[in-house]
Amino acid sequence: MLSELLQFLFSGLTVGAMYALAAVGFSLIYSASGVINFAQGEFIMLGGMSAALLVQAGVPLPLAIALAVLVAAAAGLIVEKLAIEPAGNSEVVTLVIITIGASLTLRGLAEVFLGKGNHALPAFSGEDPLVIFGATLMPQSLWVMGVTLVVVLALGLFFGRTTLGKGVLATSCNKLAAQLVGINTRFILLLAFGLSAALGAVGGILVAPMTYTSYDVGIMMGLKGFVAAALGGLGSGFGAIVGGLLLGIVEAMTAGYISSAYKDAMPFVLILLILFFLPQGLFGKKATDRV
Amino acid sequence: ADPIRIGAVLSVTGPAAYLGDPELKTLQMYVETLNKSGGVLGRPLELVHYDDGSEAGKANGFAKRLIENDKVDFIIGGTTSGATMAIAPLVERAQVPFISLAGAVVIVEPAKKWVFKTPHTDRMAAERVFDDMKKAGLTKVALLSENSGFGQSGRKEAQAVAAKYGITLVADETYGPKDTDMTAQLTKIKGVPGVQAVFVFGLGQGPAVVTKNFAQLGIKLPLYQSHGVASDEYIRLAGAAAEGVRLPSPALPVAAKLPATDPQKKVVSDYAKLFAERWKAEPSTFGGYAYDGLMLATDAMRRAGSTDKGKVRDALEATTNFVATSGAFNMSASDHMGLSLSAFRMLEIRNGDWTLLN
Amino acid sequence: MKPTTRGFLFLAFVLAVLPLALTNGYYYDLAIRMAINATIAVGLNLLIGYTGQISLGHAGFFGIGAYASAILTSRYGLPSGLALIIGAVATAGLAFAVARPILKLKGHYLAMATLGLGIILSMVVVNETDLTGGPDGMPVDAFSLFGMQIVGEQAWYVVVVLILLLVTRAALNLIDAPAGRALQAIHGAEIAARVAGVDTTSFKVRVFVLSAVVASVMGSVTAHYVGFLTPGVAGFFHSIELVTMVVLGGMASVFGSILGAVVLTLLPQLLSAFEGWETVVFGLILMLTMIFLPRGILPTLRLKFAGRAA
Amino acid sequence: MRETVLEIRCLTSHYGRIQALHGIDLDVKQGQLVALVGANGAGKTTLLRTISGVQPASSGAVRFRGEDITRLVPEKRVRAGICQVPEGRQVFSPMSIEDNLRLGAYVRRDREIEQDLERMYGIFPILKEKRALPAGTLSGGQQQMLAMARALMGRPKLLLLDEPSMGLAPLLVEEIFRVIRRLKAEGITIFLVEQNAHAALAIADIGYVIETGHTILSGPGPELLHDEQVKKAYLGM
Amino acid sequence: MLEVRNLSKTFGGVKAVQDVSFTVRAGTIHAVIGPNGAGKTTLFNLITGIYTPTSGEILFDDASAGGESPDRLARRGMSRTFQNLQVCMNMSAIENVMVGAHLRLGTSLLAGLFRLPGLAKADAECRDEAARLMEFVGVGRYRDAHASQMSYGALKRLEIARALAAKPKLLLLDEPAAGLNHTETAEIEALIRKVADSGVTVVLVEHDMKLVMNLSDHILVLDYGRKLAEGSAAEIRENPDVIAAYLGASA
Ligand SMILES: Nc1ncnc2c1ncn2[C@@H]1O[C@H](COP(=O)(O)OP(=O)(O)OP(=O)(O)O)[C@@H](O)[C@H]1O
Ligand SMILES: Nc1ncnc2c1ncn2[C@@H]1O[C@H](COP(=O)(O)OP(=O)(O)OP(=O)(O)O)[C@@H](O)[C@H]1O
Ligand SMILES: [Mg+2]
Ligand SMILES: [Mg+2]
Repeated sequence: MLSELLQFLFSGLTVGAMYALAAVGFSLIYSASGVINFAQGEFIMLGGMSAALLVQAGVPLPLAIALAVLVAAAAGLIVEKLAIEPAGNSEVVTLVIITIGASLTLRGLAEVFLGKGNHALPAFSGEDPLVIFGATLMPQSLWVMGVTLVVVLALGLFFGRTTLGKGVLATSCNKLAAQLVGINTRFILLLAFGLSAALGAVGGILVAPMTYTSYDVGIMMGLKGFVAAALGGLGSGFGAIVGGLLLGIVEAMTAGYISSAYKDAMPFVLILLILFFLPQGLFGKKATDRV
Repeated sequence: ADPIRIGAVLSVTGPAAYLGDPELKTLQMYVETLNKSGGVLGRPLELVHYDDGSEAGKANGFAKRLIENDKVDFIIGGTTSGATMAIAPLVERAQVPFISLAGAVVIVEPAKKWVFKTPHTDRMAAERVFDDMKKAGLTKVALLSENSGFGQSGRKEAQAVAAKYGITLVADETYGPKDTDMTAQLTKIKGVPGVQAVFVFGLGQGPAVVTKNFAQLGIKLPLYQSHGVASDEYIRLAGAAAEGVRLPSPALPVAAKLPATDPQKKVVSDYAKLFAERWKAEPSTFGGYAYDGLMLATDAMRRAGSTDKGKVRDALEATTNFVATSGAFNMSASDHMGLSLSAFRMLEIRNGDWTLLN
Repeated sequence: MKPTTRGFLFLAFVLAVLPLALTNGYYYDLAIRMAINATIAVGLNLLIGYTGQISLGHAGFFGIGAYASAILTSRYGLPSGLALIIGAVATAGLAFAVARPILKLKGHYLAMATLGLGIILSMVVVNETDLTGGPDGMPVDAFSLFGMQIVGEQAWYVVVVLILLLVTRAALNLIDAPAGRALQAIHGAEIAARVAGVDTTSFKVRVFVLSAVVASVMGSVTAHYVGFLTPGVAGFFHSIELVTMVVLGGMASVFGSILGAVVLTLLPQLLSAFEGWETVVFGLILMLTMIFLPRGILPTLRLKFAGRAA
Repeated sequence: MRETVLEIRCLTSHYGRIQALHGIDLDVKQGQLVALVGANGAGKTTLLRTISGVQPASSGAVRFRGEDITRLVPEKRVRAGICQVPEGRQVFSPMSIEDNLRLGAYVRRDREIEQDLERMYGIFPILKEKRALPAGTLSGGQQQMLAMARALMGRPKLLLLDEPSMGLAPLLVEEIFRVIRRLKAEGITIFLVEQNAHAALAIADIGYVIETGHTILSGPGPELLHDEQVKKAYLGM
Repeated sequence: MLEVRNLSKTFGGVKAVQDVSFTVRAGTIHAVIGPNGAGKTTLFNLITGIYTPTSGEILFDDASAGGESPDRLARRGMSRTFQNLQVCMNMSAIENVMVGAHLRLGTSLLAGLFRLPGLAKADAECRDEAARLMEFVGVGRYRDAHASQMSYGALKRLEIARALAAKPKLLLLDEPAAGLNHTETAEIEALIRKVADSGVTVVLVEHDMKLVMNLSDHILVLDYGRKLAEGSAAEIRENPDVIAAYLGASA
């Protein structure tokens, strides 16, 4: 019984860590622009796909990883430069639709050039599961969790301690004022997209050994990432982690104890309940504007 | 001469792209091939195809376009059962012969005048698996199906025929087509008292994840998959974990291993070779269904001696012992699929390769 | 004559003469689908464009209508008109029940909650196989009212065009009325609206229910028209598609919504020529439109001609 | 003759098709305090926005210390030393007051930021008291102080003030004008838009009067105070 | 008309308003002054229902008003302007003003959908009236403009027009003269006088002492959320505490 519970928990943590990593990317772009980037999932896909294809082509794993992250980051920069920047001061919904367009374009390009097959990436530390109190955990899960933690801590430092990080936050909350204190808001957006695309790619690469990757994995990862980010509170790195893990665990517990058919619906029931009581998500900041 | 227009509505993108993509490639390739060898009835073939993005509503719209606007002579497609059922009423009304590439039994039961299909039904896949289980003395089976048209149709049929083989389904779990971890479901299955085997019904990467998770959890039960994973990709993705997995499959994956006496040997070998050369990709059994569809259609046209829709339909219904990738087709007024259970081969994965059982 | 009246008459005229250009069933089919989408988009625009409350779950309401019609007529033998009304009432009830807590949320959290609602609804459709046929879908009988069946594209065209005109007229009336102004004020400055006496919660709830009911009715209509339903109609992507119609055509523009629906319905048909590149081209068109016409097609063009400031 | 810091020639600017500035000519010399007065909608804010580069100029030229900056991006102008206290305060609401102030020094790399921070807290003690709170929770006047302090954190060479006394209590208005005089004494060039025309013109070296996008009058500040037209239109006399 | 008893509001640790009591008699002009951050705007937000009081009572027309929603209070005859502009930038200037008249028009959604008779006529009248009001507050030239095209000062006045469009019994103005020059302030002063003369009770927050002293029948001084003093203009002007905390020597 305990081992079962523990196994569900591991399953939830594994999946949850993936969601968390996806959510961090959302949070980052949201922090810089107030936009939910629907193309975030495609960066995840690009990372995983590039790495898998490079490895298949004989490139050593570490190099393949580095190149894949670069590919995704470049895609992020291009999307920002060609689609977000020209849209300039448009309303948020407009930008959101643009990111949907970008997402379709990237997915379509991957479909055309990388094909529709599924691809695997070798696990970083072997395929032998760790057995803990009768439950098993893949070493790759630890990679995912560890990297997620490191990324969130690093981002916490970036936003909390560095001037550039503050500049990113300032840009999202008041672009005009940001310009007036000398922040290069175009560069900030570029940075945010590049960085979150790179982060997305890291996520995509880390999970590829467990989940496989194909041109259309971005849809699901993107959606779950958005959900996790909103659950935890947009713009909060810690919230992204908690949101992601919570999402993963609720899914696993629902599948384990209630009904696997409704495991994807249950998190949303939970989210609706949470949002009714905490309209800013778990760790989101309250709006502070006064009248 | 006027080209013969073959219409196709396929799910080339979206969740069912795994099926629709090789189907389209196959049709394109064989239309080229046929045209090179002089076409059919001395007329070239022209393929008019649309991608329904795996949405039945769109399939319906595109079918209307094929019928009303493109005025096609024949329609192939409906990658999914949903799309097929959305198209069926249109072809019935417009009286256009139609071959579906989807698996559900309802497509041909009861037989509709203008609707035919090439793949084995999901029911046959379930029956084939249960038959194998019965022989091995496995009676308490856990079902794990994908939350997609393919998986749910399979689940329904498996539930329907289990009793016939003396099998009790002791667990009924599902997973999403893009799920990344199925250990929760498998843990639950593992804990079901007396469970003797696990039957997975799904497509693409999901069953591979299940297989890996199966190994991760150290479950020692026999694992059965459906024909949805009958492709080399599955073995590649699941790796060592796939060892010992059994599944029903058309002959295609074991083309090279078929005995020379096998009537299908030539057909499937040729198809596999041509596909691999033309597209630099692994042939897929789903592409095979499209091949069968196109070949049945053109064969019927030849026999009818015209593209008159009614005559082609009648000829199609009269198809006898037409050997294609899925098996030998014997259509009749009541059977618009024409395959028997024996068309499915039981395969097992041994040493990272397919082995033909019995 | 008011510009909106002129616009409406123009629309009515176009819809009246359009059949001349519809030379076969396929073109009729397209026009019907456009009209259906346009009607939903006009309703949704009242919520999104005018009131400023995003919904990523409207396909769920569409799905309720569609499946209510499908299930009640084919499994329980109810008359299709009654089934449509039951679907609409059920949608209204559900929308009303969830609206209050959901519409307290703002921005992306509202998007999240509506998305969740839509996904829960579509999961029900996928999983309740016995009722809905599951992912493989279910057939729907023809629509009949007082023993008369609507058959054939021409008849359907008349029906959906009448509905579209009715909904458009009502929406135009509304935005020109005090209630419509209140909706826009909620979008512009919610606190100011409340201080001016606008019961913002009640207005949001009512317009949410209204747009949901429009979606539901069009769901029923679509179900009978197409004759076959799969869970995709209630799914997330359909919701996104509907929102895209509104934003692409132009937020807070009734005619914009219609245009958006027309463009988004037509586009996949036109793009089928781009074999394999459909997704790419579609994405690019979406992006370019929003970059160069950031307020949506119609309002931006109107601004360009009227020369109003950014 | 002192160096001309800001030189504006025939500057026009549009919002869409609406022209807000119709050829403004204006000079600000090193160390001067120049005041700009005008009715609502005259174009004062637009002029300041154009100088800072957040509103595009349609034609004409803006030169800063002899260099043409008409097409320069805003952040480069800040780097060059042009800081603005914008209309409507524009604080970074969700961020803490201290973060707001530090962001004021965003372009600076020197080590005296901490020192300046303390200086600002010295001038506006309430900001120190609330340093860790989100700026959005401040009262209107407190936000105005924050906006002023934030601009000063940039160590401007040219300070653009858009109604800095708006919403401030009388005592603080005095304080603000004291600060402005002190900044001027420190040699900072100041361009002041102020509705409190009396106070502004009284301390200004030069005053400009702007009406519907045209400069209609200019001269030494105190002199303008006695101009009949100015008296009637802006001083309520 | 308005009675506030022991009203307090705290935000976390910040005591924005503490134990404030005062009465506003019908038909008078009542000013609330005090240093920045004294709690004036918070007081307005409490009275108009935007905040719920932490403790204390508010009586409006002898009936409890504390914690009631803004729209209900509006129904009971309250209207206000904001220190931080709350203008609907998605609408035209005149429509903004017409929103103010919301309660006096048919607000039913159904009536709007079907354009019930009478509605259009009332609406047209409302438009004319709104135009008059815009003229009255001095933004007549923006009659056909979009709100987003107006300057800051013009928007401030537009808010006053919107508040007046409600035909309130009690009008609360938060810094109506901010951003106006002396001449414009004098205009606003005359305008407020006219409004008050028409029988509307006015409560205003303002830092322009000339306007406050000229207009007010009664002045309430807040400091650190507490009542510092209360009285007529003359009394307040002489009050040493008020001079020290707020007015300074020059006033
Ligand atoms: N975003 C905008 N779009 C269109 N017109 C605008 C916009 N902003 C300002 N205007 C117009 O430009 C002119 C100048 O406005 P500006 O804000 O510069 O005036 P101002 O002198 O600062 O007035 P105030 O004292 O009210 O702040 C005004 O006529 C105004 O209506
Ligand atoms: N939502 C809030 N959260 C935290 N503190 C708040 C909040 N609202 C107001 N305060 C604090 O309460 C105090 C009173 O603010 P208020 O806005 O009422 O002042 P005010 O008298 O209107 O000042 P001003 O003249 O500058 O407008 C201020 O110190 C402010 O920081
Ligand atoms: Mg201004
Ligand atoms: Mg205040």
